[in-house]
Amino acid sequence: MPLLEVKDLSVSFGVIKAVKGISFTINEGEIVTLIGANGAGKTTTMNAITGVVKSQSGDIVFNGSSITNSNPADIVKKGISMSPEGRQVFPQMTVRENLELGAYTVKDKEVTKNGIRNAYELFPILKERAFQQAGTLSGGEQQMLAVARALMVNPKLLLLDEPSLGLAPLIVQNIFNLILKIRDMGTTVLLVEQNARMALSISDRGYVLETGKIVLDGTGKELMNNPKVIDAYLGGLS
Amino acid sequence: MANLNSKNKNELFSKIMEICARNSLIITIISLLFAISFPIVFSSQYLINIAINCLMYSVLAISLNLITGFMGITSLGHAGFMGVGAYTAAILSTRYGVNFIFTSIAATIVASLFGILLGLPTLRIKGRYLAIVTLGFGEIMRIIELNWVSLTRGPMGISGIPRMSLFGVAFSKPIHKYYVILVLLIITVYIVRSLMNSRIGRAFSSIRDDEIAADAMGINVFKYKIIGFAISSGLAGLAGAYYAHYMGFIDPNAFTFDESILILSMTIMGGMASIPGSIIGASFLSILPEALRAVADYRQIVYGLLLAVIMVFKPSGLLGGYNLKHIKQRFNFEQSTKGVDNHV
Amino acid sequence: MLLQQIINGLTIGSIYALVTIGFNMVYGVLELTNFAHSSFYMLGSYITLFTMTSLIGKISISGFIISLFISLFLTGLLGALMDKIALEPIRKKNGEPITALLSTVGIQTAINNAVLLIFGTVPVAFPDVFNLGKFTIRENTIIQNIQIGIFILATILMIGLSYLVYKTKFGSAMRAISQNPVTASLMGINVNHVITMTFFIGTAVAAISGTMVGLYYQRVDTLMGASVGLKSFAAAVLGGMGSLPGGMLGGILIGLLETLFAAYVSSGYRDIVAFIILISVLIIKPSGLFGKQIINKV
Amino acid sequence: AKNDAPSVESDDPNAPIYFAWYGPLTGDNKQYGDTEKVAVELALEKINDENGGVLGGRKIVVDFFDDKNDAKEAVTIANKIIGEEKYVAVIGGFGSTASMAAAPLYEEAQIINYSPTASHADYSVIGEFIFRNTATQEIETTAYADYVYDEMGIRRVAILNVNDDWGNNIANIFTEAFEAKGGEIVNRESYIPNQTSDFTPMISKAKQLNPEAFFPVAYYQDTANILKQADGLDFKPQMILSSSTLKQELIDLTGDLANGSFLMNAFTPDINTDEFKEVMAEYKARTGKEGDAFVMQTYDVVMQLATAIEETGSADPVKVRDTLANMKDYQSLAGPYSMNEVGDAVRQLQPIKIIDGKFVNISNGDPSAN
Amino acid sequence: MSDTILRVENVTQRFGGLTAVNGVSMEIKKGEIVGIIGPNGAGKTTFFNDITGVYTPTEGKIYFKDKDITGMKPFEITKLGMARTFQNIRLFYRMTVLENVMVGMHSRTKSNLIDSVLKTSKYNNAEIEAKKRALEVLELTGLADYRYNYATSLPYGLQRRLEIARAMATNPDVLLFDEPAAGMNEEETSDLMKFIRDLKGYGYTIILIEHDMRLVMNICERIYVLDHGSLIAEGIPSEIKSNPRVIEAYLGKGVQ
Ligand SMILES: Nc1ncnc2c1ncn2[C@@H]1O[C@H](COP(=O)(O)OP(=O)(O)OP(=O)(O)O)[C@@H](O)[C@H]1O
Ligand SMILES: Nc1ncnc2c1ncn2[C@@H]1O[C@H](COP(=O)(O)OP(=O)(O)OP(=O)(O)O)[C@@H](O)[C@H]1O
Ligand SMILES: [Mg+2]
Ligand SMILES: [Mg+2]
Repeated sequence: MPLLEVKDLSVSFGVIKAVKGISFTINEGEIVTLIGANGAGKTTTMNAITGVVKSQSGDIVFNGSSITNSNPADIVKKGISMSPEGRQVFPQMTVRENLELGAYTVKDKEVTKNGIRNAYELFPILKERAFQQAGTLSGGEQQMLAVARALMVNPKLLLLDEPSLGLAPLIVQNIFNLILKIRDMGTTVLLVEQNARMALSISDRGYVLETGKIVLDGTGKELMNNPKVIDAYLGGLS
Repeated sequence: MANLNSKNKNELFSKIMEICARNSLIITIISLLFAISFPIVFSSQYLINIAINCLMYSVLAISLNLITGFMGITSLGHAGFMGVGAYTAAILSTRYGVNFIFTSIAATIVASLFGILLGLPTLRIKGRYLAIVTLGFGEIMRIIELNWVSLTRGPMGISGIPRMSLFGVAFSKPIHKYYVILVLLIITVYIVRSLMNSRIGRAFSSIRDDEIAADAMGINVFKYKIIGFAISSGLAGLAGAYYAHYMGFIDPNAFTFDESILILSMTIMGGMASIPGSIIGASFLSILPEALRAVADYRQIVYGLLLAVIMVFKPSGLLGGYNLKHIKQRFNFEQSTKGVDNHV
Repeated sequence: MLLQQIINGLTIGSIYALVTIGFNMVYGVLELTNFAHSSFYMLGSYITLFTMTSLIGKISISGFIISLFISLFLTGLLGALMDKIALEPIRKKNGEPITALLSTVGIQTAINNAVLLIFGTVPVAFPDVFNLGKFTIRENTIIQNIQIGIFILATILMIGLSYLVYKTKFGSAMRAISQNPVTASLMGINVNHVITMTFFIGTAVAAISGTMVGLYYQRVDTLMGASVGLKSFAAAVLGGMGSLPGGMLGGILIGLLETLFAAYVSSGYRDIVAFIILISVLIIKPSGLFGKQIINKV
Repeated sequence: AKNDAPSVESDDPNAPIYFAWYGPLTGDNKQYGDTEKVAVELALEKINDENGGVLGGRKIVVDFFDDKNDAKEAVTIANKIIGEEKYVAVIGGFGSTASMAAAPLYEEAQIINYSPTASHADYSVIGEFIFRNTATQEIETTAYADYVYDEMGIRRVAILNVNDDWGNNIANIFTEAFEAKGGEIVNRESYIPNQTSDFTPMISKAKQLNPEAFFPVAYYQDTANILKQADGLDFKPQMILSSSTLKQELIDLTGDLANGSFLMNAFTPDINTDEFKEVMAEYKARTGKEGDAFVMQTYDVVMQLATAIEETGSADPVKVRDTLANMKDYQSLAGPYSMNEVGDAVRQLQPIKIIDGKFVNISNGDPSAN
Repeated sequence: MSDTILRVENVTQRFGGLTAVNGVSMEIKKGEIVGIIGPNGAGKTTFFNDITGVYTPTEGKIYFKDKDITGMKPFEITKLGMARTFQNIRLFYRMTVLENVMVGMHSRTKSNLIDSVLKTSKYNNAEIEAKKRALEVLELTGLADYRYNYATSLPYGLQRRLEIARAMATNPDVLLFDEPAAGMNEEETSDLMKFIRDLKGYGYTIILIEHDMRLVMNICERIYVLDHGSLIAEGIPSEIKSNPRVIEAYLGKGVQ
């Protein structure tokens, strides 16, 4: 049984149909990437999984039970966490408070403590900025905070919407290493990345979205070598 | 299921809006004809009087919408500016015998000066903090009106404010007063509309959406806020002048915080940044208390609950979220590109 | 007389502070101007009184305390109900925040007039169950013990709510929601539940404030909310929105200064003092005395 | 529709005669509107049921209109009332802002507007059709000053007045009259209505100056607060209360604290006419509350209008107006009064003291003074 | 002298105890494409904010077209011919794409209050002109088809493009782009690169912050590297690529 199964999902905003009946699966322990041009519907798909936007039709099954159009808070409690597009840190709260909120669903104080320790280890700059208001962080610092916050709870399924956005090359490498590491620790990952080359290279499988529809799928390797993908998403060069 | 239902309703509403947008000229003309013929068709003084209230509050709601809806500055003291205008007109006409034409111009100017005076030191304050500054302004004005007896006659109010007259002809009948306020409303709508269709209007909207970005686009945010404030308070002053001549008696009780909230309610209910919305909101809330006379004792309770209920069903106001101009533009554009597709 | 006037000022200031606290929590934390707050304050006072005199029929300290608890619970429940019925649907439909304000205006009108109908329009005497008495310091300066009580109560509520907002998980959920509700839900926070609870607490505190003030003036009337509503609004902003200690200080400052102004300058212009201080402070410090500067990182 | 409605000058001997009443039936001043409404109904029962109507059997009907004590609503209602073209007289309004805004419309439409309570100094001079039944401030307040100075022997008074037209005017007139007699107003402060609950700064200030009497020119709700707060500050001079505080509610709110206070009013509970006793008993039976000046004045307004119609022999408002304006020694609940040249009912005031929680007429000596 | 369009002297920006920009100087010549790179939190965006007047530098001077602009307001600086995009997108979200660009046109058109109310020919011409030019800019940036859509309804990548279009509408000489390629895939980035080169062809001077090294190394003529607020290197791409300090602080070994 796949960990997440998306069946025939459609989402629209008024007259705009952002996602038009897509289906895909993610198995436990996989890294799966969604790639696609601007506006293809990647973010919308992620948001539909976490319940942030409501779907018009289709079904989303997580761990055997349907989470279609559930309340985001309930979905998160089932073990899904997301680092959303555009960072979305809590600007007036400190870095530390932001991280603590990442572990809101767990009662155990130890988990929070460990999570924060890990976050500081992964991104030392966050430790330096621990008591600074998150809104004053630089763009990249906020991005790190958003990713670290999503990792606070050891989710079953981690959704990362462009986690490398605005990060320095050094840190981008760290992020991809990190994704591999947490997968190895048992977390399943759904990744949306503009840096498709890197993303596909660490992914087990990938799906290509075009104007709200899945047009291609395959293993990371297959997609990376697919001429269409190379042409449209990898800058034409391989 | 309920969800789906309300969505259908919304779509229906959007459709209606689209039709309205496409035929905006016709609708404008029809409304205008209706407004002009209203007092002739319905000769009842009572109805005309209610209509006068609708029109007067439309002027107030539109003027408030200019800063609240179009610029994003919530004002909780709009009645303060109305009061300044009303007192200016009342004092000029009772003490110096000035005619309505000139008292209304003077009221507009004085009220906008007050707007500028309030704005200069305070418009750098943001958001909810600024809202309470406007509330404070309204209260301060009222308390000054109450205490500065030599100028305003304090709590005695000013009575015997002469009727409006033009070239020696007194406008004594309700129907005359009706046409005066109709003209004022048309002027208001025209001014605000013209502004919003110009670079000044775009500057206003950009300030509402993102001050920092507006600044970076070369817009002197502070200057435009002052301009907006001046025009808005000036129009409120104009309505105040009309109020004074229309009622014949004013005192500080007419310009309370509750009055400010009433005007704000009309603006919100009609929909932010919508001129037709403001007219509908103002008319609705002017007629509602009369329509509710039937429920007697429960009138105010029902009134309050209705406000909440309408907001719950239409959380962006009756016409909020529908910019007719945008709808029309998009429609025309879609039509034109469709046309191109067909040709190719 | 100065000392007496200072005591007068501190008393009315504590009353402003008392009303501001619950308001400020909802206002500062959820960024919603709840115009109905002062109505709940009045309603809470009425409920305590009527529970004590009519339902329990026991005019005593114990009767009072039981009634107070019933009242704060009932009022809180009504506050929560208001959120569920009149505000939550607006949030769900992504209405503009300002429409929520209008909804609270409607609720305010409805409550005020319902109270008029149910409890009548005539002010009702509130029995002085504690009968705390007063004492004289210096030849002519009098302090009533209940004035001290109000001050202490305001302080306790302020500290209690500050603890809730700044030191508990629930509090950080509240603050997270005010800054970014969607992301808050992604943290697993049940947004609507937390907001409803916030209203429950805020209005329950309003009931406590109303009851205390009723006890102090030994009466309740339908205008009691109106007389403190705007001032406590001003106090909340003066102190800095969302800063509960700031709100308390703002209330006391306003009470003190307006009293001294009324005593030594002009009683007629007394009610502009609050707003003059407020505007002056905001011009110098646009986020109030203790408000956090809202950073706008570009 | 207009033609179907019974016209003002209807010749039909059985057609009812219409009055309109307007005032607050909702909102903050609802209590006063409610009181007046009951008083109107009592008067109607008397006129229609007991007396069998006017002009040989025509009934009087009163329609009630709620204006929330709001000026704009009062004007709207006035237009409605005028537009119906069937009302002979209008009873109301309550507050000054509303009454002052509506009265010119009635004047213009030549409908009698007789207010039981409007006390604004400029009210009855608005026009010929505008009348009122409350003691004029001038007469009333001068009587206060005389009594306080002459009978009570008080020389130094501090005033705290509500800052509305009524409170301000009374304070002004009292100051003038009292100083003219040689008294001294040691301090005068004011407060804004409906938003003031704390009077301690003004009371402390007055206390400091140690006057013989303290005169809060306030309605009963605020007066109750002022008495309490004065007591809290140990300020215990002779209290002079405004005429409007003669209400059972004041005693209910203040308990013992009101005892010893002085006030004057045309209404005293010991008025001895049968009709007065009857009306007050009936009022109490219906509402559970003691009647007061508001009941008396409203009742008198309705009765006097009916009497005027009867005397005129017609329900033509213009003719009735003339009768009304010239009425002398009208037998009201409290005895006879006359209308003065501007249209005010001139009532005789009685000195009253609160003794053991009762309003006691002390014109024949003060029983509490031994 | 006159081919230097922007001169920054010793600019320092402190926030409380934190020094975000530390004594940075640079000189930009007319028509150049200059890159600013550096680790996250190095102070790049803050530096942009100093130049464009959003912040006033704690120390130092900035000269634009030989004029001291230190401490000027953003709108004044924009009027002088400098425009920027924002790292965290800041569009006018209740306005259409076209209107967003027309706002950028603000200081290029001059009709005033009276003109707009009386609909003078000055007003009409200004409106027509503004709309025409806005459409040109939208064509250029490939957003013309979205002109009547609300800015928020655009996907992230196109919102970035709209930011650029809006900045161009102010008729600037110097354009500052803060991470213009963020959120774009490689194909889209290639388009962007071409677009920026075209801009240079039109005579614009461009300063950009980017973490996408392919873009930076391909189109920038000179590069400044910031770290912890200080300038640690300056030079042409090939020099920067091989600068050990830059590799250590920023690029990492992964990039050749
Ligand atoms: N709130 C919204 N209102 C209207 N349309 C929207 C909204 N959000 C997204 N859309 C539309 O839905 C479609 C898909 O957008 P989405 O953000 O999912 O794309 P994406 O693949 O994540 O793009 P990007 O790579 O730029 O982030 C786009 O056409 C966009 O315009
Ligand atoms: N208003 C502020 N208050 C306090 N610190 C701030 C403020 N603005 C920026 N900073 C700090 O200054 C440093 C520089 O931030 P800046 O945004 O300039 O970095 P950047 O180089 O643009 O980084 P990135 O590449 O991640 O966008 C950061 O560490 C940030 O936390
Ligand atoms: Mg996206
Ligand atoms: Mg940056």
